[in-house]
Amino acid sequence: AQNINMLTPYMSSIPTNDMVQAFKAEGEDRGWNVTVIDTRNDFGQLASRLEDSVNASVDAIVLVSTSAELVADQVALAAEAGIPVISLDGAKAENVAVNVTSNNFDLGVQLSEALFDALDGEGDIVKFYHSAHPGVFQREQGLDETLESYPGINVIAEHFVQVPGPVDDGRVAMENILRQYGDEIDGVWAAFDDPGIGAELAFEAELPDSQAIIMGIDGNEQAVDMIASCTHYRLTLRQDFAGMADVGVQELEKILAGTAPEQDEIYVAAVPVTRESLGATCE
Amino acid sequence: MSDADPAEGTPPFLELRGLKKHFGGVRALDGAELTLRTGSVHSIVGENGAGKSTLIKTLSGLLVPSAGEIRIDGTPVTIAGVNQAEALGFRFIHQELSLVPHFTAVENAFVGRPYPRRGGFIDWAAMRRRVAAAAGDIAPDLPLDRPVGQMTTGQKQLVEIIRALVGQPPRLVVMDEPTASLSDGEAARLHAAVERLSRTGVAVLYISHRLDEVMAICDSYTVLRNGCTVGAGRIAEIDRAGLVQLMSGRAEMRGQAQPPAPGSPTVLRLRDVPFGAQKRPVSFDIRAGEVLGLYGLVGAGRSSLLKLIWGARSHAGGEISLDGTSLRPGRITDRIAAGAAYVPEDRRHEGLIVSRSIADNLAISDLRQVRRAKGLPLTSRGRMAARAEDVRKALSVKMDAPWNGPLTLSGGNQQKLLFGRWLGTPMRVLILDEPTRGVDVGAKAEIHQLVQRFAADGAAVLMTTSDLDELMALSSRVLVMASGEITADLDGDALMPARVIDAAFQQGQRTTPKEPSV
Amino acid sequence: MTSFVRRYGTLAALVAIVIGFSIASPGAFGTASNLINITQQMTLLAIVAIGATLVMAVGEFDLSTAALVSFGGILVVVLFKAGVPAPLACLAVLGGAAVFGAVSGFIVARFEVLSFITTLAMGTIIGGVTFWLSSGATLFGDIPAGFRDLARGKIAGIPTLTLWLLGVAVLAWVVLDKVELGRRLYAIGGNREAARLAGVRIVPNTMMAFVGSAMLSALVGMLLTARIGSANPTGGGGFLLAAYAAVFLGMTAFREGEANVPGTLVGAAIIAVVGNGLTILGVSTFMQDIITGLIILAAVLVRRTGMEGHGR
Amino acid sequence: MTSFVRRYGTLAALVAIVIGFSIASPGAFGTASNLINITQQMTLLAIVAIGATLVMAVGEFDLSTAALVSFGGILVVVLFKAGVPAPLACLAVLGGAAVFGAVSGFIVARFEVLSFITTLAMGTIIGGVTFWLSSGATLFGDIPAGFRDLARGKIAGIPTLTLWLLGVAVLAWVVLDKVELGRRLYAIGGNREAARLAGVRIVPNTMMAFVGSAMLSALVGMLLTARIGSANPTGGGGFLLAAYAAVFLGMTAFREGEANVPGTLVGAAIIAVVGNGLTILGVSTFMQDIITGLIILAAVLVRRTGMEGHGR
Ligand SMILES: Nc1ncnc2c1ncn2[C@@H]1O[C@H](COP(=O)(O)OP(=O)(O)OP(=O)(O)O)[C@@H](O)[C@H]1O
Ligand SMILES: Nc1ncnc2c1ncn2[C@@H]1O[C@H](COP(=O)(O)OP(=O)(O)OP(=O)(O)O)[C@@H](O)[C@H]1O
Ligand SMILES: [Mg+2]
Ligand SMILES: [Mg+2]
Repeated sequence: AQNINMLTPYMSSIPTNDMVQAFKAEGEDRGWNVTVIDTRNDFGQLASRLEDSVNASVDAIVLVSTSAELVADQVALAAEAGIPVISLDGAKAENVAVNVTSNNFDLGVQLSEALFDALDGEGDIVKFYHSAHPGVFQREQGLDETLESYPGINVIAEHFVQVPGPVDDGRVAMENILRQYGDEIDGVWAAFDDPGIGAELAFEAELPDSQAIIMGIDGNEQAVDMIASCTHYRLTLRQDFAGMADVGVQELEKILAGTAPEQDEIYVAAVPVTRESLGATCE
Repeated sequence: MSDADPAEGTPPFLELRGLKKHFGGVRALDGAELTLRTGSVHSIVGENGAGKSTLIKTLSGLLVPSAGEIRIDGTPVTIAGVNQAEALGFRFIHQELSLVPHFTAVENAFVGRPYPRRGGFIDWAAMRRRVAAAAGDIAPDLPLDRPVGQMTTGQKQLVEIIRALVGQPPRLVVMDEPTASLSDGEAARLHAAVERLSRTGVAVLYISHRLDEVMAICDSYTVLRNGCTVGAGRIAEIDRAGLVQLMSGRAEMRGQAQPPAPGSPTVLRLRDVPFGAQKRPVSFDIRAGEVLGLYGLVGAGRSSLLKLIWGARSHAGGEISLDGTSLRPGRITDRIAAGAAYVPEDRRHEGLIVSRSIADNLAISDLRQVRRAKGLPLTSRGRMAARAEDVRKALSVKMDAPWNGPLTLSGGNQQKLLFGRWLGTPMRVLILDEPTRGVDVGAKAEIHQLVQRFAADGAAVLMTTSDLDELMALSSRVLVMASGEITADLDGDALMPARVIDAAFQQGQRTTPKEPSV
Repeated sequence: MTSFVRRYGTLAALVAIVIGFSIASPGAFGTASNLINITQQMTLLAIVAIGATLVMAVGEFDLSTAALVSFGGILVVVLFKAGVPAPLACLAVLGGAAVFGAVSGFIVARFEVLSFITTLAMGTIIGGVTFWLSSGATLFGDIPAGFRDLARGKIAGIPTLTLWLLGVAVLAWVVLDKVELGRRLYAIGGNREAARLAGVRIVPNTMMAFVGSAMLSALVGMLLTARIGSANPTGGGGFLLAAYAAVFLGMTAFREGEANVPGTLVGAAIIAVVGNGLTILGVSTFMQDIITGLIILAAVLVRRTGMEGHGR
Repeated sequence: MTSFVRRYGTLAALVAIVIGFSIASPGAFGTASNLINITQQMTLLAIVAIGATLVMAVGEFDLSTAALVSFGGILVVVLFKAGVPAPLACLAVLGGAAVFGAVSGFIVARFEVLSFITTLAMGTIIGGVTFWLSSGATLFGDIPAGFRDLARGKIAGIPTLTLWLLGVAVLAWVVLDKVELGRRLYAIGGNREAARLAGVRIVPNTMMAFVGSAMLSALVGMLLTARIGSANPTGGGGFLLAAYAAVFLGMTAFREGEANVPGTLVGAAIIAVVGNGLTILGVSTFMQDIITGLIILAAVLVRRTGMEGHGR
């Protein structure tokens, strides 16, 4: 059987976890034995674990939810040792055979346009972000670019989400922001669903009749549930993680069979989840 | 020796037979015997390391003897734990003060005891009442509601004693050097309390290195040497010299006060140094070769004043100068550089660094002495060992490897280490706070000789002691303090115990409601 | 004056901060509803801190606190998904936490291993167990509404969470200051050897403190899950240092050097108020950290300089 | 025998673990290249732990360690982006860290504020500064190759990182065990009041310890950046508890109850070996946590039970 090591620093985030589980299942159907290693937001550890995997001379390495650039040297080590490296939800990089992802920058733009259009291009929004995560940071850049073409939208408050504990942190922050701006707030832009969920909980507790709408990214179950139950939460962009895992497994299968992948980056489109798409009837 | 007992005929309440306790090679107890009758005040005397505390610990259930038996009312018992000893009516005042610093005297008195309750909750008022009752006898002016962490050593000792008297009426009260840090006035109150106890039929085991008080308040004695009983009997039938003979196998040496050579220069000079709660100005001089005694009751401020002179506490205004050069307030390093030395009151907490080796403890105050090479701040273990060896020789310290911890030594030898720390540099001023506390007569005499040696070599010595004999034996001049003020400066013919005591209480009366029975 | 500063420096700091913010933002911060809201926001931190107070009363640390919060949050959801009825699930979680606490306490007291390293190791183990329970994922769904109500809504105008805080605080205060157990814990913390000599049984009493702390941490984990409707395997991570900051602030507040419940509450309140006020004033997260840190330093320094010359 | 266990329990544990893994996986773990690789992987943790050892020698904690690692990593990249030449940038980072350390040390020694709370507050402040410098983002690019070489490649067959560890360890060992400064630090840690009365100047010596610890943390931050080619504003988070675990393991290793450099190295090695070995054996993360925790407990317990009856 072939030994595949999956490494990620963000196992506790839902998308990463879904992806890993999906890949593991798919992989094991193919008789691979897949070891999952999580380094809890610690890149020094990630580097060390990569080296260990190389020393253990596994048959392939899968990086999840992290840009290979952040551990370029260790990836290079793998390359020297002839161990193929692919990444899911990461970024194109040297020595990475293929990166299967949904483009985070595009996600940011897609989210921003959806939110701004829903507000008819006019309104004050609150921004929840976490620049420390490279992927999430690209979404933020997507927002910044989109803002330029929507002069009517302005960010009146923003909050750097604390990890761990993003939901409650988002909730506390939103409660306090509501104190200050209350009904002035028309929209909430959440770089990922967790703080968005926190924001929704804050609205429910503090300002249930606010007309503000919340949109986020990830297709987090709890967010979807909120959208379906007619709350302020209106949209979340679900990356097709199962899909990514599938593509990833197929690509890796080819690579293990000795055929190089066609292109070095494969985008899997994200699908917006809304009341409509869920068939929820509100009012 | 049964005829030696006060209550003739009554069966002994407590008997220890052939008690042995070995720690590795050390024979702390090696066949100790003891007979104690109810209502008797029985003294255990012996040199440092004789086994007194160890014997006590076997009674308190802290140590299980390796051999021998303990009989209570004639029936053998094994004391398994502290609580059992408590249940037997035994109360202990251990040598190492064991109090909870954050707790007040009241709280400390009840640690490990059943608390008075009201409606399931602790009844603080009742606690205080009981403690105040017990305190009234021996320390009416003790601040019961101050955390003991802020009390002086003497005050802490009183709290320990009160703790032993609170709660169920005791059958046996054991005191391991209870007056070590009490001045005579305080000790007198304690003695009164001890008498009251024995009259109520409580037996008292009394360990002390202060033979004068042993002779005064005890009716019988047991002498330990190297862990075994070398003598026992009635105090009435022996004198001080006899006890010393039994304890050490040699006669007691006692120092004699040497007045400084006429015309010897002033070394330490205090001028209008504000001190005490009222910041009263303190001024005095000490001349080369002079031993100046500083006497006072517990809490009089002696230690505080010494700390201030040593630079451990700062002061605003006034001047302290050494050999004419003035010392900056609160700068200990200035003092050391100028050739001053200090031996603190509380050996365990202010003196020794118990986690470090003997050699380290001796080197720490002047690491330059043990450098590999001049100018390089590199410490040489060889030189540290050599220095330890020098100290061992110079002060005849009983110790083996210099890399052992200081707590492996007996009290007297630990004290010598604190002197040894300052050897090797020319000594101008020597500040001693209770230099012989908890030290046996043998070691005490040696320490006295040391002090006189330093004085003879031209050092000015400033010493506090709560032991009048010691004060008289060593100091050619005495300052008496009472609640932060100097109330007398006595020398020559004026230097008499009566006048010293009198001056100690002069101020005291203002703060002390009740005139203690001296 | 100084004696006033000494005694109430930290409390004074809290009052000053509240007044300051009320002036800076009367409309938003200074409102009754916001102040009530703060008591709700500080609840989770404060309860963890009260647990830490128990352990610090015996002079030890419990670094497994954060792991236990995550553990409690995850385990309760796992049990729900397994169809265990809510009351039973909660008991099971508290029980599990109690076992972990007992083990830590036993090792610390019986073998005199430093609590710092013991609870560090226990925390790592508990973290592993939590990950194994959740296979590393954030858990959502199957959480009964009744359970969620433990942490939402109001009773008689007071947020439910605030009531939890009141309940726990009063309970802990009684335990530490009104009954014998508390005296024993403080005696051990103040001078373990003296307590032993006096016949206080070190092992069971120390275990009590750790069990209490562990159960409170797990309780917070469950309340957190009830509050946000999901559980994250590292959700408790943020609590550890903040909780101890609160306890230490509290130690400077009332009793010199002794961890105590009222003080801990003041400490937690300071941290919560600063966070709430600064967010309302729109101060960036980075600035908030800097200011929070400075305020903590200021609080303890004021207290200290108030004590200068009193030796210590 | 027991005395052997007492003295070398923790060291024995390390050897046993290494042998165990070598048997379990001779091909991968037991190879020279892997063992060398472990020394490289433990370097960062070990250097932080050595810094912690300095502070623990004076009997204090430094909880700002993690924040300082992140600070060092971020600041150096920020300086690079500002076009500052590498050597200057490194010096500036060390200088900045030294200032933070000096402040912590001064507050702890001069005002006798608990180091736990002082460094907690300083850590929060430093964290804020770091976020402000990086505006919260992970920084990469503009990192000179020369700088990156500080943490990659080999010299004479030994990984550069390992050489850093050797250098720092020897230096710290000399400072603590051979130089007067070390005697003073241990004296303060052993009995602060006695040391003071014996003429040891508490404030400057304590400050030295904190400055040393801060500079080593910042150094690690830079090495981490050099190693992975990017800097994360929370990149140091993982180091705090692990570093203290190493120090405490080390305290049980050689000198009873005294933090010491050789012991700290053993402690760090245990943590690194376990992580490396279990990954090679394909043990999943949560199992790794559980096993690591158990091993730490075992190490300290063996040591302790070895001491049973020896009182203390
Ligand atoms: N726990 C122990 N381990 C090893 N040796 C011990 C221990 N306790 C006491 N000793 C040794 O046993 C002997 C008796 O000690 P003990 O404390 O009983 O003497 P002491 O008569 O009380 O002396 P002092 O008058 O100084 O209090 C000493 O040599 C001491 O070093
Ligand atoms: N650390 C402290 N905190 C508060 N008060 C103190 C402290 N040390 C001493 N005092 C007070 O200062 C006064 C002088 O204490 P000091 O120890 O100097 O007296 P003393 O004559 O040396 O008594 P003792 O013989 O017990 O040492 C006492 O009233 C004592 O209560
Ligand atoms: Mg004794
Ligand atoms: Mg005194």
